[in-house]
Amino acid sequence: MRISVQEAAFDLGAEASSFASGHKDMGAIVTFTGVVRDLARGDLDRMVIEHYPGMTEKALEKIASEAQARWNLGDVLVIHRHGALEPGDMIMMVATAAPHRKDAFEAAEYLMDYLKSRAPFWKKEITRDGADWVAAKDEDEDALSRW
Amino acid sequence: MRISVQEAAFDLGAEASSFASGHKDMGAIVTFTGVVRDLARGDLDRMVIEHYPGMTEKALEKIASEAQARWNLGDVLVIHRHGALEPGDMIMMVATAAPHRKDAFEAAEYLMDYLKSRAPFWKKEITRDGADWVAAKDEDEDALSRW
Amino acid sequence: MDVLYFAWVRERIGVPKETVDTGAKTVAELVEELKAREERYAAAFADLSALRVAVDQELTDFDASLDGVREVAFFPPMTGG
Amino acid sequence: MDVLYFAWVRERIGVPKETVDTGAKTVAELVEELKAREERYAAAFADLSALRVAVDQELTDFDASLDGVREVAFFPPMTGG
Repeated sequence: MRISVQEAAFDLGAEASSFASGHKDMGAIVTFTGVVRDLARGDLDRMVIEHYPGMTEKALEKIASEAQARWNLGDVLVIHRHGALEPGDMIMMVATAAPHRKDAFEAAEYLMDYLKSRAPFWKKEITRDGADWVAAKDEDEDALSRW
Repeated sequence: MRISVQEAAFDLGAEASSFASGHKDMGAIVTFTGVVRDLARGDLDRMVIEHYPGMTEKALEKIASEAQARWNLGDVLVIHRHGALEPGDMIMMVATAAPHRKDAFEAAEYLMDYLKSRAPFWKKEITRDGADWVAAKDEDEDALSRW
Repeated sequence: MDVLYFAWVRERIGVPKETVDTGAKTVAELVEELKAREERYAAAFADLSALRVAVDQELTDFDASLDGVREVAFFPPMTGG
Repeated sequence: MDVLYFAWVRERIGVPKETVDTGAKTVAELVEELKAREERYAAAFADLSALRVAVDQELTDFDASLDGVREVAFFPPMTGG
């Protein structure tokens, strides 16, 4: 398991390759990558992600350990950035390796659902006209009831 | 949409990077990669994948188009190899890009479920003791009923 | 009409492809003709529930018409992914 | 005890962190003490349903005990991923 909370950009290709290599008994590798989307008005200047140093790492480790306890997984990777990002920048990624595809997919979805609402990150969107904290969505909270 | 049926190995990192880049309005990128697993006895020498040239491409395009019709997707990638592979080799990958994670995940799972049972590939496992065609699993056929 | 065989069906019949002159109106009739030919066909087609068929590169079933068809393929359930 | 604020809670209160001397036995009592201090706290804590709380870096609820606690953090619902 690797958890990284970082300001620097990450290289999806290099991370995916490195994660997938050397898992002979893992038939299935799933990756999810989150990318900063522009606003509907097309005027997003940047997104700033605040987090809670110390708690963030613990929360991500807990979520990843819970996934490993619930599914038959060979490995889990979570990378989440903080700081200022621009539209098109990658925010975060998770990867799961499992003997079977169902475990790899479900664990990746579980990681994402918990990351959204249970890891201490807060997004702020900055446009020419001002700055707004992104509101949590009911559907993200509701997604947890699936698990 | 890109569909590739090929004998040559592919580079997961390069494919994932290239797929993810240049999609400003796609917040979610999912990749699935299938890897040749060794047998329980640990004696798999190689896996040989036979396919039906002509029909394979058509079948994959149909599956990918159906996914694009059912979910809000920006892009779909399917790569599937044929020929001889060794344990640890990557067999295939799919990638989906969508504004929202639910679409990206569901479409990738749909692609995999249909690829398993509706694309004309057949796997043969070669060990020192002989060769066996891999039998289709009931659970793979059952997985289609979800959609 | 071209008839193609894949995986163990190909191995049992012994060829990947052959051209067949037939008056069969459906896939099922073609199967009966082939089975009557030689033991290797009878063996390959013994249990149709273990086989799948494509007509002009589209999956279909054994009732499918062969009217205007150029290519028929027989194979076991697919194991892609 | 250290009290931390994040996102708009931090902006409304005006500091990311402060050390608070308190006899509060629960998070709810601490909130009442802070609200009584100054308007900026009253504004930040006006609607507790819009807030989340962590005690020693674990998510919890407003009934949580502060016995032996070193760090309390207040913030809006999280928006990671």
